[in-house]
Amino acid sequence: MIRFEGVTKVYDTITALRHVTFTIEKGEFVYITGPSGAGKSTLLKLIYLAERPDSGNISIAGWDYKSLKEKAVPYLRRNVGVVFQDFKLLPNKTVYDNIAITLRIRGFKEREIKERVYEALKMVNLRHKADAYPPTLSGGEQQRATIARAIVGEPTILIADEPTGNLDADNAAGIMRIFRNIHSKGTTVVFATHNRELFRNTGMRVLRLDSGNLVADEIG
Amino acid sequence: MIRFEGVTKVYDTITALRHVTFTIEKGEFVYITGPSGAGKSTLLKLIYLAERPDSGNISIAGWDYKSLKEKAVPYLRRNVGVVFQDFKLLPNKTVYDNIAITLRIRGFKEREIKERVYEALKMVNLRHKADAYPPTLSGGEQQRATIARAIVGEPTILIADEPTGNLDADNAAGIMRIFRNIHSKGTTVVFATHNRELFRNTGMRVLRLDSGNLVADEIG
Amino acid sequence: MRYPLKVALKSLWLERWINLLSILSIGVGLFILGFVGFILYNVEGLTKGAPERLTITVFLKDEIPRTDIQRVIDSVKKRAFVKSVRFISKEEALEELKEALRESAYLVEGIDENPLFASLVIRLKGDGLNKKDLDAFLASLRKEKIVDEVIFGEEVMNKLLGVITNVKIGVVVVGLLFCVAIVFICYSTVKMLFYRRKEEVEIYKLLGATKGFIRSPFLFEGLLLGLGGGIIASIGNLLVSKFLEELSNPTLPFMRYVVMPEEIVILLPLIGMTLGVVGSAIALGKIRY
Amino acid sequence: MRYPLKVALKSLWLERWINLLSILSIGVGLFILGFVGFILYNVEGLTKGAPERLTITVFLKDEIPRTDIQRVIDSVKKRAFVKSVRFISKEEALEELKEALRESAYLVEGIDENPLFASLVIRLKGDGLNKKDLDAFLASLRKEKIVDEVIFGEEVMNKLLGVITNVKIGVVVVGLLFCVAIVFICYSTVKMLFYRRKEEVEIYKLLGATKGFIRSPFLFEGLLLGLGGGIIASIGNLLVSKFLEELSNPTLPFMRYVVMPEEIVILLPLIGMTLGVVGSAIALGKIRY
Ligand SMILES: Nc1ncnc2c1ncn2[C@@H]1O[C@H](COP(=O)(O)OP(=O)(O)OP(=O)(O)O)[C@@H](O)[C@H]1O
Ligand SMILES: Nc1ncnc2c1ncn2[C@@H]1O[C@H](COP(=O)(O)OP(=O)(O)OP(=O)(O)O)[C@@H](O)[C@H]1O
Ligand SMILES: [Mg+2]
Ligand SMILES: [Mg+2]
Repeated sequence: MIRFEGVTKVYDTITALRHVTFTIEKGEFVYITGPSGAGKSTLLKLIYLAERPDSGNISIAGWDYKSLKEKAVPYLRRNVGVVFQDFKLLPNKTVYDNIAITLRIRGFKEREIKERVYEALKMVNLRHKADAYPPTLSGGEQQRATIARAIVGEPTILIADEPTGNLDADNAAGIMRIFRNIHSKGTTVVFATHNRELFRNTGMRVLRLDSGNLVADEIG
Repeated sequence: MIRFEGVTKVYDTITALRHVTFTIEKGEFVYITGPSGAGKSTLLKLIYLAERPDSGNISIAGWDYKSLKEKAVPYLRRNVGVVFQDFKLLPNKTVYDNIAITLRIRGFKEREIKERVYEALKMVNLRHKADAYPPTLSGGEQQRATIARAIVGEPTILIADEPTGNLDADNAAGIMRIFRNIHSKGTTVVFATHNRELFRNTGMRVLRLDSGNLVADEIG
Repeated sequence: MRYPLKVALKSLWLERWINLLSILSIGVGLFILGFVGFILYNVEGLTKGAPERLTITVFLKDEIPRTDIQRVIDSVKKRAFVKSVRFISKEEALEELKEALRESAYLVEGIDENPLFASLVIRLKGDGLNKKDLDAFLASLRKEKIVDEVIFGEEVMNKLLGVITNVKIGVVVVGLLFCVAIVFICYSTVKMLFYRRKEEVEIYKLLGATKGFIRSPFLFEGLLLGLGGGIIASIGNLLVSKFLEELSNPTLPFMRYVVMPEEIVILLPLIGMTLGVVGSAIALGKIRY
Repeated sequence: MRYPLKVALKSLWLERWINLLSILSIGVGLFILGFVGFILYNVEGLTKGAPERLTITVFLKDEIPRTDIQRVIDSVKKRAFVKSVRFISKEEALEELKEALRESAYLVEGIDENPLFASLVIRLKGDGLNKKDLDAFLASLRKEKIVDEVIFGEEVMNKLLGVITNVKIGVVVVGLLFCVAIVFICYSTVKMLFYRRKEEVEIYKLLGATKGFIRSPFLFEGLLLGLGGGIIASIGNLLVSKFLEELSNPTLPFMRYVVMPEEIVILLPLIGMTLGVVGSAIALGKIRY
């Protein structure tokens, strides 16, 4: 599903990723971990095409990035749901509209959009904030809105960057249940976190990064 | 040092804090905890005057908010260092300038500013990112820059809103050491978090909020 | 089409104050543009009228049959740039001289023989007049057997034609300069509005929106801003031109025809719309995924 | 003072493109403002000159001693609005008539007694002329014993004075309208720049900055933007006026004095600075902690 082959990404003087190679099969649930600044977010950005590798090759869902046409990019992105570390919510749209936008982009009918958005909001425990604007939400509420937006499109790949950093244990557990549920339906999940508690003894695969190097590919 | 008396804060239809009463003595280290949306950030915002209570009374360092003159507000704020949950870094200033601004506001000399800023950056392990702009930092790096800004002014009250949400265990432990160190020098620390690990068995005081109510005042 | 329009309206409403500001900015810009057009139109009208006041006087030889004179008059009348031809007989000329001398008319009272000549007074039209045709016409007049002398302030005429051309060039140059300036103001107004939206566009892209989907609400927004500005400009120009008309009509004889051309009133909103859309498109720039 | 200036410069540089855009916007606005001033100045100059061409003709009685005439001439010359007085004797008048009749001069050739009058031709200055003084002057002339008749196109004069007043009112009204428009464009340019900074101001406040500390870099920034725009406007106006001068001088006799007043060139950067600072202050609004 996702294949990195000797991928290197350099920002100015910093090598955020150095010759990283791995493969994630369809339907896997993989944790990405490592200390702050290790390159976790950079790795995820390469998957959802927010950044381009400086060298090496990436292929996603059979698409080779080198031969990918510019025009195909949005359609590929629609298969990838992303929980951004910095949320990236539109401050001047309600929570409802922020989530609905993902479906509007895909040309869904407003009726179906309504149904799906409310369902997603219920899953993340945020039904009561549908009409609020992001700046009036608490940190955890914003995070949950972002998660709802990522899952509402039923993507084939779900990418989550530190999705529980602002959440208390109960809410975090709830979110983890959602992710496992979505995974059980066949979705490939890539989950970046530095919270070892989340993958300890889960038996899931863990990729460990340190200073841009892939230092371990183990079972949590 | 900090006294809340029957403080209530209402946003539109949501009661973010309901008749909250507590006192924090000078030099205490107090954790504020509770689930997402419980009102933790709201409580902190009331302390650093980003919000005004709808009823009840607050006094900080002997200043009664009701009788506080508008003109005194910035001077009071200079005694309070804040780690904001959403960082609030200026995107168009370097990390160095973002931190230095706190001292410039106070009229420090550039020489001393330089010394102090680099010291603070070293403490949070971010010396190498002094000239970077916040949007190019990783989530955890942004969080550490925010912490450096909060402590650089040597405030008498240090307020931290979820300061380790984006940090791995090692960095988080480092940050906790810094907070304890600052606390040991006599600074009052108010620390909001939902990570129970941080205060479990520390013997520190924990204020627990739930849906705007102060439900527990216990020892962690 | 309904969705982008809805989004555009919502976003316009959400930031209504800053949008009102840019509508007004664009409005002011277009108003000035319209006003320049208005001045151009009226200057054109004024200068057009000027040469009309110029006349050619053709002195005729004595004792020529009326039929010959009529033949010349007819041929002159055929010229496109001739407005009117008037025949003045010797007697009429004398009357006119007496008239001109007024109180000293007794000077010519006692004279028996009329010493004056019969003449043709030819008035020229203002438009469609050029120097070459005019020179040819004068030459042909001088060749006529019945003509004694042709008096025409050729120098004055040439000078005037030169002045008109220069005034026109000046007005057009200044007008163009204004247009460029105004287009620039509109562009930068729109640009600044969208500068704040860079992040929004970024997010749309990451969610898998196509370029068209991203652009359309912005283009609608630009269109509506421009349209609003254009309507304001039209109203403003109508009011100002009404005011100037009222001011000029009773007192400024040479500006009696100050008039707001309808085209401007209709054109301004259209220009505004075009500008808004084009400005938005440029402001958005090339979207790369 | 050094710190806010440094911050202002840094922030201007960091967002140099958008700032260039607003400098240019303000520059364009001020350019138009200056150009309106330039037109006003020259229209004023033009209309000032017009009444100069008007003359009063005073016909004198026959056989008066030169000394009496000289006395009247002297008293007339004292009037502030009189430009020149010229005495025309009977003989000179006859010469002039002959001149005027030209080819028909023989008409008056044989006349023995000169039937014409001696006269004074009084030319008026354009500035400082008003109807009341003029009427008083005419009345006093008529009262003089040596004066036979005073001929002055009073109606024409009144009309002309009315026209001048109206043209001036028109130009001033339109000019003011333009000024308001331009100030508005500058204001909204600055406002839009600061709209994007709302959050920045919010953060400064939370860090304990005083109002002065928050404001000063923004005010400096506004000042520099306005100054930049003003300088551009000055340069633009100088170039355009040079161009118009070149265009007008050889061919437009009535605009021979098209000139860019120095005041405008100096004033524009000053207006720009003021506008920038005031615009920034208004755009920042009242800062509440
Ligand atoms: N746009 C950029 N320009 C320059 N440097 C960048 C940019 N983005 C990231 N970096 C740097 O690349 C390194 C890796 O960043 P990345 O965001 O991938 O870290 P991370 O593992 O997600 O850390 P965290 O847990 O703190 O979020 C960091 O040192 C960061 O400062
Ligand atoms: N400006 C605002 N306008 C309206 N509602 C608000 C505003 N700020 C906060 N709220 C609401 O008040 C409640 C408490 O918010 P607060 O930010 O204090 O929660 P929190 O305990 O910090 O949660 P988290 O752990 O998720 O950060 C939430 O329901 C939130 O949506
Ligand atoms: Mg990250
Ligand atoms: Mg919070």
